[in-house]
Amino acid sequence: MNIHEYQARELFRQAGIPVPDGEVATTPAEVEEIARRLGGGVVVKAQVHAGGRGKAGGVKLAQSPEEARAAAEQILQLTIKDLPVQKVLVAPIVDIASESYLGMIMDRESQRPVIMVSPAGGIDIEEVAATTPEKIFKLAIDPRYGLLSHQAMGLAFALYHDVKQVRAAARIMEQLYQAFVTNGASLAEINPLITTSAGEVLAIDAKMSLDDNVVDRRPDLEALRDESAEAPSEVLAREAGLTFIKLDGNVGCVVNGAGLAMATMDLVKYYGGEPANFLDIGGSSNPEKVVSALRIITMDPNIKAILFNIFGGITRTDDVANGIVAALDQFSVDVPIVIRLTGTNEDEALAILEGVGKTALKDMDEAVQQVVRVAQEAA
Amino acid sequence: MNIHEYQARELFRQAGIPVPDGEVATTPAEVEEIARRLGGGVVVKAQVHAGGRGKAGGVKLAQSPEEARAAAEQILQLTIKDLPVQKVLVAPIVDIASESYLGMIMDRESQRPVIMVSPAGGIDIEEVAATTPEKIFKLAIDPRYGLLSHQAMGLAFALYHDVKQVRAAARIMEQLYQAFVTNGASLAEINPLITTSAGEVLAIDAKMSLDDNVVDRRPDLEALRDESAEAPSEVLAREAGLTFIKLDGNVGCVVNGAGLAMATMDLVKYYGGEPANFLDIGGSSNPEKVVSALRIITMDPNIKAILFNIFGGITRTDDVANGIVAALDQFSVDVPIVIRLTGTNEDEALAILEGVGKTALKDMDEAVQQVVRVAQEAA
Amino acid sequence: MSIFVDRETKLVVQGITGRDGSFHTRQMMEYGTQVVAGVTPGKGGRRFEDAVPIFDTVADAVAETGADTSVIYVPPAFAIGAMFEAADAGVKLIVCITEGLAVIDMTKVLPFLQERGVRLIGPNCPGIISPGQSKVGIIPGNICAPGNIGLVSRSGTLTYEVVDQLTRHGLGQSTCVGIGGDPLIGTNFIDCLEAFENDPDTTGIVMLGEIGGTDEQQAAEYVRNHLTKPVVGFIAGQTAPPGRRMGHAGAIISGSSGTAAEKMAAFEDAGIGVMKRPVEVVDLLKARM
Amino acid sequence: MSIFVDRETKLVVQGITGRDGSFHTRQMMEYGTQVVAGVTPGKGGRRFEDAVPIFDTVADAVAETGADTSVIYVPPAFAIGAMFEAADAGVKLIVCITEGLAVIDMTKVLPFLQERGVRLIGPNCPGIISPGQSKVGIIPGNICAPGNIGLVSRSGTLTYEVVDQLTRHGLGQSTCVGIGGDPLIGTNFIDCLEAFENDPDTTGIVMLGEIGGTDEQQAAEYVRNHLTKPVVGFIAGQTAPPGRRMGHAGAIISGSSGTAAEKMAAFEDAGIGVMKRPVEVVDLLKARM
Repeated sequence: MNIHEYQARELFRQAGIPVPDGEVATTPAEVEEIARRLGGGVVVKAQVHAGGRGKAGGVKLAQSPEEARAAAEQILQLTIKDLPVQKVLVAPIVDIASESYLGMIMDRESQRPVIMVSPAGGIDIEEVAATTPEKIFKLAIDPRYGLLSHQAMGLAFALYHDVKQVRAAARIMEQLYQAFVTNGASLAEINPLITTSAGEVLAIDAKMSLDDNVVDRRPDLEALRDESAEAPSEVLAREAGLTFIKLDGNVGCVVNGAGLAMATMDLVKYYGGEPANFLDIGGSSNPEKVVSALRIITMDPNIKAILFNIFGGITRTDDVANGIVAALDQFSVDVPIVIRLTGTNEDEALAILEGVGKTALKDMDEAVQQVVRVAQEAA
Repeated sequence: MNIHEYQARELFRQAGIPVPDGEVATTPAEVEEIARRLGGGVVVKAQVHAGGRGKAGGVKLAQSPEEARAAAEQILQLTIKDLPVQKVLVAPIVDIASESYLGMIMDRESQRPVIMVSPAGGIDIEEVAATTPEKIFKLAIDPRYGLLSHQAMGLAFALYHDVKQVRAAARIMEQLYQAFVTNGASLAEINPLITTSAGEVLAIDAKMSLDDNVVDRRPDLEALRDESAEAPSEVLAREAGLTFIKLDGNVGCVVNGAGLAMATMDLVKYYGGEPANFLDIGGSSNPEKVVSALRIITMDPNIKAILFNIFGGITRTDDVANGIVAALDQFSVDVPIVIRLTGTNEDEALAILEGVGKTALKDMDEAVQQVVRVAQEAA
Repeated sequence: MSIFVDRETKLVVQGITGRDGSFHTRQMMEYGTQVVAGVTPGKGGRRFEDAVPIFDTVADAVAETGADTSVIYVPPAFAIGAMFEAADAGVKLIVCITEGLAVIDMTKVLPFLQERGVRLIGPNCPGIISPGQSKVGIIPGNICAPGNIGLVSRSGTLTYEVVDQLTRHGLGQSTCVGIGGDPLIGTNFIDCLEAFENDPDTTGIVMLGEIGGTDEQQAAEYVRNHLTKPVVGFIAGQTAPPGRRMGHAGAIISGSSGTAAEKMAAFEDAGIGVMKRPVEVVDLLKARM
Repeated sequence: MSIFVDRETKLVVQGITGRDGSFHTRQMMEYGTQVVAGVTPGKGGRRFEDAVPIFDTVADAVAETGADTSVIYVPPAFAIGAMFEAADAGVKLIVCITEGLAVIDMTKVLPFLQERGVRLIGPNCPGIISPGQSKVGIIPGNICAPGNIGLVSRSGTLTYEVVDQLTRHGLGQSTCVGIGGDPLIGTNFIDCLEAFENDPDTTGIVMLGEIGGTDEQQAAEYVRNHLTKPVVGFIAGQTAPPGRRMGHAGAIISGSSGTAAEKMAAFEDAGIGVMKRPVEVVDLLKARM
């Protein structure tokens, strides 16, 4: 789960990382009031789950409360990478002497959190990584010992020469690691980590992505979810325990397992169709999930046909059949449904479907060809 | 540093361990008031840094506030193992279905914290350890991973059969480990860990010893120190950064290093004298420490002679000589001082002492013989 | 022959009395897997299906039955602890079916297993089956057949799809391993490729990958340098929407965006036969064997 | 010959610019120890006494100078970190002079060192000296002389006392090791006894113990079973007041109260010559060699 900058700042602050003051607002009037309270110049920053905000006009400097209000008026009308800006962060302008990069990510290869720093921080860090990788310093952290102070110091010496700044940066790295571990992050970034002309080391930006499996068990993190930034159908799906991503096609797909779901979409496309969604009903399915899945898929007016592709393992195909029957009982589905069903308890499943006059195919390739055909006929 | 039961209870509570209510008091009137507030029967327990309180009459049950007051009157007059009882803990009587033992200690051999449990808890646990060691279950905890849940469960199954009690006890073990690590304990004990007839698992007693090196850096732990339970000279010594234990002899000893200090005392005894104290001025001594050492030693009216035994390594003998000169300048010392001084900067040291008309020996055996002789002459 | 599990495998089931655990234990027993013990704290002393002794701890189960492999069906909140417990009890292989584990918790478990030389398959995986010998996990036994194809997959149900194709066309399997789709897993493609290369009864290999990460690229490199046996592969997610970007750090650390196109190109470069559809597995394999 | 340090030892001093560090570095240099580098964060690039290069990190120091041994003089708050750093930088021996370390922190450092095969002497110890070759720590060089007696001690100044006796009576030393008096230490009596037994130039061994713990009893057992060379020993604290009891657990875990009498009896039983006074060391040794 991605969280907003203002939320990541708060998690960083809880870990002790020095972050300048700042408040979040949803209206230009609030922004003006905050700017007045903070005094001096402020920066107004769009809070959306997208990178490249600066280049999209989502970050503006203002020298007065009135200017801040005007900036907020503009920013709150923006849509950045399809996401309408609904909130802005207002923070004092900080006098910047140098910009560095500090990031942490869960690394598949070393199977550890990896910390990365670069003295060449700021908006062009990806460029730095691509063209001058020797300016990026990385270290895999042994979770049994955590980020050790000498490791943080060694990385901090790559950023600064002044030993006070080195110690301050090392401390921030240790705090970032704490924030990372405590909140089950998959990514945490401070870009830029700056020094002021007075020599202070501060975190000016804050980015964090959290492990959904940690968010699930932590109400405090779950509370950070911004549902206004998601499609309503995706919110519904998550509440029903389904993994769902809406797409632009017309063939609705209900599949068990992410890999099979993707392969199903690939095959729809292969046979000339366009998938309307990714939907994984998960492993231990129960009939209720299938009902929710059908309800969510049929919310999409573009849908011309629906494909069930179920290969039962831990998923029992009779559960799925029962779910289809229950759904058809609760609401009408106006488009044709092609059912492919095989594996655990398939005989029971076929009997259940037959009971309501439905049939099912056993072959995936055949089922996909059929659903593409009926969708095209209906279009 | 040993802390009182009521303090250990509080640290246990902070870690989440279920401990019955209870309050500490210094007068019988307070005890009566607490007992009234708690309602029902209470137990009144002496708070002294000594074991065997029960056998010494320091633990009494009371069925009414008046009885509690009477019990407190008796207990607050006791002296247990030379320690006058100044505080009592008042806690509700808990209905006990079974008593187990749960302890944790920093183990030199495995170089890890070791957790120990026994289903045969209560006051006779040492007897159990001696006669039926197979009833004590131990596990060395790998500090890289902490106490793992299955390890705690495995030990808890040695105590209980009911899985709810097993889970409760395992949780308490994990919490005890947290309390142990967080507070730098060398020992933490719950004896007894009880079950009530309702099936609850509770910590009824609480004992904890803390690592002095951790206490030194933690004001919250330093605040737990009960100076009223120490000899005033020992309090003074600690404040001066000296390690000092008062004894009953008449030869005052000022030595650098614990091993040499003990060997010096052994040698005093060997030659027929009686050491008046153990005193280690530590490694990086400075003259001020030597002044404090002399001040503290001369507080003891039994002293007949004083021996300095200094073998300079990291300790510079000139620092010690300067300290002796400074002390003699600040206050008069009425007993003879025998100085043995060798090692780092000894030529400078001898010159400093000569400057005030003092001489020093180079041989420890000779110096000890001399100080024992002069002490006997003075006695 | 086979890899990781065979007819000698003695299995302890962690969570044997749960809904999923009991269902799949029955299936494993029917398949012929030697299920020698089950574990559910508090139910020690009973028997599962009047046959398999249940213990309170894995340590007890191993001591009493000599189990050498564990399969985990416990809920996510207990699965991390279950892996620590199994490794500490001395099993040599752990198969963790449970999904929903926090990655940060996996970073603690993995070195613990490595220190003890314990192999983990999963988590969030369908398990492993050596057809005709032993099934550990949830892969439906009836779609498999003994034979000489080794299969390794990041996916669950997609594995069944492909195994089903193989079996229906007479290509039995030496072993099928579902390594799981989580970011941090115990056994990866390369571990399985190496084992299949060394297994005399495996004559052809199928790899099923997915978008995300760079495991498939590394596996392709390994195939190029170390494998003599024919390999065919598939990457799911060719039409998947662009995944949520992991910020700058994601690009930096992987040096790659992990797209299907990139992975399929790596397969081609390494001489791996690339399947466009699952049904193609049979023809591609037969052409190379 | 000698154990652990010799004329080839290349030393990096952690905390070289501090009060204690600078004083003792000068002493070590005067003694002839190869002090090849110093470390003080923020002072990298300078030189100590116009001679020894100072680095910001131990990693830099090792990379530039090939240091293989580190000695630590930093304050207690930094000493734990200093040990992690030295081990991570690849030195093979760490001598930690600093006292006042939390035991709970030591429990974290020790496995880190073990994983890397790094020997630690200390903490809270006077260090080690192989007379005439190398001195690492604070043992006064002028009281030592090259020779064939190996000495190992839990104490600091008591060590000097005994070494001084040996030297004054013509018994030079192969190596003197102060292992430190803390509850958790890196190198114990047995490690040193084993090394002395294997050192052809050591012909007699002195052990200086203290009350508390059971290390001396275990060492005595080791002497009985593994040593062919003569050993004499001393236990400080024969007249010490009864130590603060460590509660029930202390008695339970040690199975012993660690008194001087008990330890001396263990020495006697193992054939170790027991000194009643430090001065007796010479006669006891001579009688056995």
